Amino acid sequence: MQEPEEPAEQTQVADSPGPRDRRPMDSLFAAPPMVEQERMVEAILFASAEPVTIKELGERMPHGCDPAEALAHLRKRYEGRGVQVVRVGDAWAFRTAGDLGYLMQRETVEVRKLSRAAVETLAIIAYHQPVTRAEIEEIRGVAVSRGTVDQLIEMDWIRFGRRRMTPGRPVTFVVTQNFLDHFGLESARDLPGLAELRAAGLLDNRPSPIGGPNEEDDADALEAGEGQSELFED
Amino acid sequence: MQEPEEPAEQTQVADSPGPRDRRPMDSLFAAPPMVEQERMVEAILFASAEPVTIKELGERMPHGCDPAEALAHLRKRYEGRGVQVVRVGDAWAFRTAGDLGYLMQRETVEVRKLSRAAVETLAIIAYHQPVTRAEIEEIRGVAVSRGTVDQLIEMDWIRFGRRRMTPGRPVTFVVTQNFLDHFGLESARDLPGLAELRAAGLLDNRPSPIGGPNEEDDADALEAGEGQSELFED
Amino acid sequence: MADDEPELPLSVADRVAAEALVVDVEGFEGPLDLLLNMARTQKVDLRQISVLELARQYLSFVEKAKALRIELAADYLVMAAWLAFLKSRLLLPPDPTEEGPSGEDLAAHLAFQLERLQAMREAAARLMARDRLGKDFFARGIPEGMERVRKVVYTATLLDLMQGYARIRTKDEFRPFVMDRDKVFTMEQALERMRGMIGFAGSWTDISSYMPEGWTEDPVMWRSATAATFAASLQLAKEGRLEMRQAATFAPIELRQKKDAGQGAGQTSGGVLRVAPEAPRREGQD
Repeated sequence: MQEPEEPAEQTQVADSPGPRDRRPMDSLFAAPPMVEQERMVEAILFASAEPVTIKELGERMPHGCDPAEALAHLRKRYEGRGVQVVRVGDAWAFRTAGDLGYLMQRETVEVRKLSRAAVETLAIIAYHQPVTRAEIEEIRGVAVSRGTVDQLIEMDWIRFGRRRMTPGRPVTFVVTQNFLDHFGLESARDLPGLAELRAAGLLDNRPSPIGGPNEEDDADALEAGEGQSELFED
Repeated sequence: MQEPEEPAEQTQVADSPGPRDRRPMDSLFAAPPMVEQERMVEAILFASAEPVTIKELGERMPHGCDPAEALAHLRKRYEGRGVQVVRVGDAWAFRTAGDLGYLMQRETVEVRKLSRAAVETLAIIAYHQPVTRAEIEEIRGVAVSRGTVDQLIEMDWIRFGRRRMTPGRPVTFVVTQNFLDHFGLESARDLPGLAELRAAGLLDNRPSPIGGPNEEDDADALEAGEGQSELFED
Repeated sequence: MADDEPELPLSVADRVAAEALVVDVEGFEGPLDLLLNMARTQKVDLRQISVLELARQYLSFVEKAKALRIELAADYLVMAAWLAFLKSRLLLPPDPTEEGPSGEDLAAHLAFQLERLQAMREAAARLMARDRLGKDFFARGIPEGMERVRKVVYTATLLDLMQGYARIRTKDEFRPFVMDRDKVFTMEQALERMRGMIGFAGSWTDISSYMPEGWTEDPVMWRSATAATFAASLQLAKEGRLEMRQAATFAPIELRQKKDAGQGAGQTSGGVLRVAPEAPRREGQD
């Protein structure tokens, strides 16, 4: 019985060329033609159930490729087709066209029904992100249960964002790429009615004039004014 | 990422009309245009967790559709694309185009030191080329495993030289240009002799009890000089 | 129940609503939720609701709940107190000497909170009504996962190569470094050897005749054997087994068995060591 860490000799596989060897282009040569790059992006996006970022595409494609341009071509090619190239945050994925959902009953994934508290909390996080727990509670006027947040995190719809630079450095919540994917949103900017809500001032975290029922949140609320606007900075 | 959401509980979402309600065509009406049928097949094949038969396609598409024809169109459309509509048994599925398979592989490169057996074999070939396997074994005093030679060939550090014009016409090994490049040598003749190694402090300076390995080495070098010239002929 | 509210005549619908509230207090997610629900009964844009009216509604709700001995959570009561305060602010003419926000400011903020909560609920509903992944649109059913290919790259340096070659060509000398013991004659070995031989040394003999065979050619071995033999001699002299003498500096050292040796430890002091006073140990050192 030999140790598995036996010398290189035996372990070396000699009978199949490494995958790289089949790669048609070498980095020394010019990048593949755009049509070919488009095929590559097509293959990669098709293969993955998860959205893939431009960066990831670039890492997987031969050197010198322009995944962004190839993607733009691909997107155009699939316009109006049964599957679409959709943007999910800063990533891309193939998804079936929304109007054909009725054909896919068999594939329907049953989504756990969320409680009203969870749905509202999710919406508040999406529209006000990054948002602290205290801010969520101020908006809903009721304490947010631990279970609600846990459930949303577990579903990978929300995650922790940066800490707020206010006393106590409270943690903030933001929505995830998976959230965008699930709801077919290109970005959090595309949330339905976001512009109207902002125009109506309903996304402002207006500080309560002293003595409001939620005074403990004032500190946060003041600073939170930036709210969703932060989203547009980065 | 759908998996985590699907847990038991009471599930089915209630907040939108049942999928059937959105079915645009009723069996009473004419079948959708072929382009539309093609979209349907595209979406179904894409979303299905396993290959789909024509029969299943027919069952899922509106009444009056011709899934076989739609599939034929779709196949044609994907010809030469990054993904292909392929037949799996009597069913159909999307698959990555064969030539792009390498994109689906993520390589983890692990750098390992060449085994001692391989280093020694390589060294003998470099110093004595062209050299037969029997000669290598004689010099090393142990049998040379097939794996070692294969490994060195695969690394493109050695290759077959001319056959020796002796009984059995044994094949010889020589080092490659790639070998010279890797080790930064102009030619195999530039390999230092033992005396030089010792002078450079690269070897233990202990005197040898039996004879001088140095002289022996020089003799080799002399004899090898002529052998190695073969390297540059072809 | 609603009829003991003379100053605020309620419509039938309002009364039904109010009753429903009392019965169904558990169904509300806190005071703000309840207030929002009450505000809706005003059937106006939330921006135009009468906060005063709302405060009255809420306070009467709390009164009724108390009358019905329904336990209200603390925050319902905190809200009631705050609304009572707000109501007084709104009803009394503003006192110019008083600090702090006016009743109108407070009322406006409450209206804002209600409007915002309402907006978030609508947004949530719109969100949940969107086409959703796995329900209305779908990801690839047979994802082709990334295959992990482990590629091992072997490497060697020129030094490895040369050392490898040297290893073969100098197979006999090339070995891992260990302390060389084969040219060392230990004192234990010397003692053992001399214990066996000393019994036969009746007369003075040169110490060199006790040197082990084969250890006199190689200078390294010779040095080691000499030192060990000399040290062993000293040990035996100390034990009273032999006598040593040296005629002069650098003169040969001679040994002989001590006559009454072998009588055990009691004799230790009987050992005789006669040496020249100056540097006797030179012999052994070298």
